Amino acid sequence: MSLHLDNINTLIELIDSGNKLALAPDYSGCAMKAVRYLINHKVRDLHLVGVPSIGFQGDMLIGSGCVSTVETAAVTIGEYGLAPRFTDAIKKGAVNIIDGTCPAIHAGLQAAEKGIPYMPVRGIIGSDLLKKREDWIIGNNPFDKEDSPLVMVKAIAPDVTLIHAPLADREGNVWIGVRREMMVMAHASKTTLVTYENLYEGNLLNDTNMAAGTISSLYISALALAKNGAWPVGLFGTYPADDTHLRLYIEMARTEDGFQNYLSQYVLDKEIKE
Amino acid sequence: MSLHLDNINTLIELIDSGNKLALAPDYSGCAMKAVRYLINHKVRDLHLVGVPSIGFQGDMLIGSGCVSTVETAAVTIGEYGLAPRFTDAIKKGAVNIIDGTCPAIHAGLQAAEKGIPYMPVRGIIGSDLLKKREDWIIGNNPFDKEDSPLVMVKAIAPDVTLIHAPLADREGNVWIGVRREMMVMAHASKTTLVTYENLYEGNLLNDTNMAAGTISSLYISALALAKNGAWPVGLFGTYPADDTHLRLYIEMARTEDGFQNYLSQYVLDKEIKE
Amino acid sequence: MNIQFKPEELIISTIADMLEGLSHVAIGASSPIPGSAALLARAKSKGKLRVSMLGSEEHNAFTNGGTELFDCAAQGRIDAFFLGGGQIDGRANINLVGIGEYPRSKARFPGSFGSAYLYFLVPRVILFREEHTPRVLVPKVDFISAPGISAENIYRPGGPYALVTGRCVFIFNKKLGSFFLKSLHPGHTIEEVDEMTGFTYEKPINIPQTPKPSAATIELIRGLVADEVSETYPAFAERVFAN
Amino acid sequence: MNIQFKPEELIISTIADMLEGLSHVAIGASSPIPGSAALLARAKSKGKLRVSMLGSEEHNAFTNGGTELFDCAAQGRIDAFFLGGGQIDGRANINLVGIGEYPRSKARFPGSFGSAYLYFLVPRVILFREEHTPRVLVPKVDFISAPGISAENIYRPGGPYALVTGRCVFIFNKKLGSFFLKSLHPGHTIEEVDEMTGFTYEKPINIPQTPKPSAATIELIRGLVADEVSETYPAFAERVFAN
Repeated sequence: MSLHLDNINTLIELIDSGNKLALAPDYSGCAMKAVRYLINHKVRDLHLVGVPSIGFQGDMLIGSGCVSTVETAAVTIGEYGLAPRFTDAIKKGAVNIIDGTCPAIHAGLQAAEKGIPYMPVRGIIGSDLLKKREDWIIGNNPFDKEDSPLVMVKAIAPDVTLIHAPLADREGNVWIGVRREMMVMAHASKTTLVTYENLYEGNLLNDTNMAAGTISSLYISALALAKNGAWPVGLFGTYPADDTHLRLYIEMARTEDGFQNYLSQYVLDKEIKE
Repeated sequence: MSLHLDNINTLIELIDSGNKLALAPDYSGCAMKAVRYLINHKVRDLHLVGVPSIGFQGDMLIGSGCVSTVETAAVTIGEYGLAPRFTDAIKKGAVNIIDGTCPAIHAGLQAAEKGIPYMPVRGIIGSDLLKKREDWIIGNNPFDKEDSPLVMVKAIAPDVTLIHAPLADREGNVWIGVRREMMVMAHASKTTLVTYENLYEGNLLNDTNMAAGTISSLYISALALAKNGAWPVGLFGTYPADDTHLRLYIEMARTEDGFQNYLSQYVLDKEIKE
Repeated sequence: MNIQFKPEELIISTIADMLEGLSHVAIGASSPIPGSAALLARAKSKGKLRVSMLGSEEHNAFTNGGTELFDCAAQGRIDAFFLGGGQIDGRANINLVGIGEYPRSKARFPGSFGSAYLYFLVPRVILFREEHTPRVLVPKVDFISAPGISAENIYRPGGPYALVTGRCVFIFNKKLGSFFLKSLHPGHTIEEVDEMTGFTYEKPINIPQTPKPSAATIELIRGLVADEVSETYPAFAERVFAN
Repeated sequence: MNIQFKPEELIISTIADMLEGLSHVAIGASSPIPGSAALLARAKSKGKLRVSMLGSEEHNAFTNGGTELFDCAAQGRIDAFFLGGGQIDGRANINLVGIGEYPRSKARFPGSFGSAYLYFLVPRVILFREEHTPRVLVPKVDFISAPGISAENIYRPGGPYALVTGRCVFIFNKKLGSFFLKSLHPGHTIEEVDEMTGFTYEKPINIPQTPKPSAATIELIRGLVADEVSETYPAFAERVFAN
């Protein structure tokens, strides 16, 4: 029953054009290496879900033409500035944006996790976000008619979650520590694909301390080892971001041509040959 | 900002008569020693919430006349048989029972955790449980009028959660490992009181492995060391139940007189002098 | 060849057969026989079947607290579960609450646990109650903890599949909303089952016998299964499997 | 005594004063100045103030994933939070989405993050934007990520408290739904603020100067705070606090 695949290529083949693909923000577990494979695979029409935001991987996928829709609370590359390919795609209308807010994205995923059609969320009312969302409806508190209306957020069930984790074991259990949103993503998604930094010797669930931060293999569809798999983004508790490379990306991705140069230098056909 | 109290007595004084008190089942973290103090304090009219069921501590509190309402998916002492004082109290109508089902209790607490008035839950419809609950209302899926009706469970916000944990540190952080329902209890409750088995040297949040199973001191109102604090029930990963003593309890608690004998032998004025 | 086996071993083997080909079976509290059956099915599946057993450390992959079993079922990741009942009726309604007028039950059971939910969401719910008497198998339960059947508009991917007792195996027919006697355990008769069953049920003209466990199965039960189940149910393992 | 200080230090000290007496302040992404202010307030409170800072390992007690900050706010356990905005208007509406027609914004910002929620639930939301120009402080935002005020029937324990810029401090008057100029930073004039502010606001006849940080405060900022904030914002700490 091994879920382990020999290489990232085989893993990435489990993602189809048109899939709703959930991704983590830069400070969490980004499977950047797998994303480079994905770009090489020329997957199209992805509906990205940022949980609750996305960074470099989102910008790269958008720039590579893999994405038709971005559903997120933000596309942010933090202190580096604005996400260049995302900003450009918005200006050109090249990508459909579904603007959300962090707690509503978490609530939508938790609804899918629980198999319920929606989850009520406080706040939001009066925000222009609400005007553009057919998957948010204003409802009432059935226990108190005097209470404030509140937003009902439709469940978000991604086809695929793709993440990078510090550790996985031979059984396919994946350690994510306090980055618990990745557990919710796995629970809510039909398919969960994981690249991992290091193999954990033994069973993560048999160590009481590790178990508390582990996603059971029950929710993992397939996984593959990827050394330095989050590069150039950092991996929590493991290594920091490659600041120099990220600044280089920002510089190059400022223009369409520059981005294409970046792709040919660092992405296209590179990973396949590794 | 130390939340640590010198003794369990002071901790227990934070529980008032009439409080809605959330407790864990026998296989999770039961603060049995603190419960014996509570009985000595002659607290009355407690509204117990079993998350999602309760065992020996529930039976003892009911038998001691501390409880007016029990809200739970079950009162169970597992293989030992039926909970004798609970069964007797039901027969006599001495206690108000609010029968629930596990996922609805979890959903109610999660609603309180999220500050939302209710949470939708699948199933339940057609169960007689529904007939007796004013805090469950049948609603609809606002995104699909053809979809099945579903139960909306009102938020459950306990006044106090009382639990026993294997570890706590000097900052007041509490380690509960995979017994995550205790974290939800703490988040949902106004006051969370903890007894703990062992002091953890250092800060639980500074150890990446431990942090994943830790409730932050942010949610802990006060805590006190209680060696063997779950006895005679077991504590997960720490010690097993005292089978002999539990069988003795069952035997003695079969009758009202026998239970009073048990109290005077093992509970009344005992702990105070320890 | 006449193999000697205990009544529990027959039931374990019978239930295990119902789990063949499944991916994930969950076991609730106080369920040594269903637990043993699941572990037997797992052994026969060569590890393909995952078993999540409450109270076990070895067979429990849940790391998200009390809510995970229920979320997992809602996600469609649990294929089979077991429920019992202080009373079970011919419509597969189960009563885990009490006998007599509610709430002042004259006999009170522990409570409904997760039944009112899992009975709706797990595709193959196997009812198991060793005691097969008119006291347990009643025409109509006094309190419906969880209903056997639901109206068509109710979301219900799950429901009753079979009822296994100490005397026989019933299969639940969802269309008819009633039980069908599938087989009698060796040594039990149709007259006895008729007499001891409080509800009406369908039956074939020739009633088969519940298949006896093979020698290989018995060996597996007494070896691997006995060993594995003793982690969670030491007293049960000692009583049933010790020579 | 004339103490030399940087503009950032004045703002840090000013914001820290707004956090006095609180129990728990949370800091979102990319917020070195609010983060420094919170750490300063914490130092002054002798540890009574808890700071939860996104990106920090030392000042982050969240162990329940991305949802915890929002749940925690809903529980009433967060007293203050900071928001910015590509545009902020005189009703304290903030725009984190973009300039021009939505969705094809001619200038697109990252997005609304948690603003549409936290602005409702955290009692004391301090708006902070160093750039104080008519481009940022506009009569009306092009897109309301989160509204400054809500109808009476809307559940809203939280909302805007103040707006701190590189030039001055505004206090938000919830009843009137408008900003009140509280003080001008040293070296800045009312004429300048009038000219650089796109929205109308109330002001007193005599406008006080924003209090300068004391020598003790400056020492604390350059010592403990600089050290602590450098864990999360090393580049900022290097630029502002290094001699």
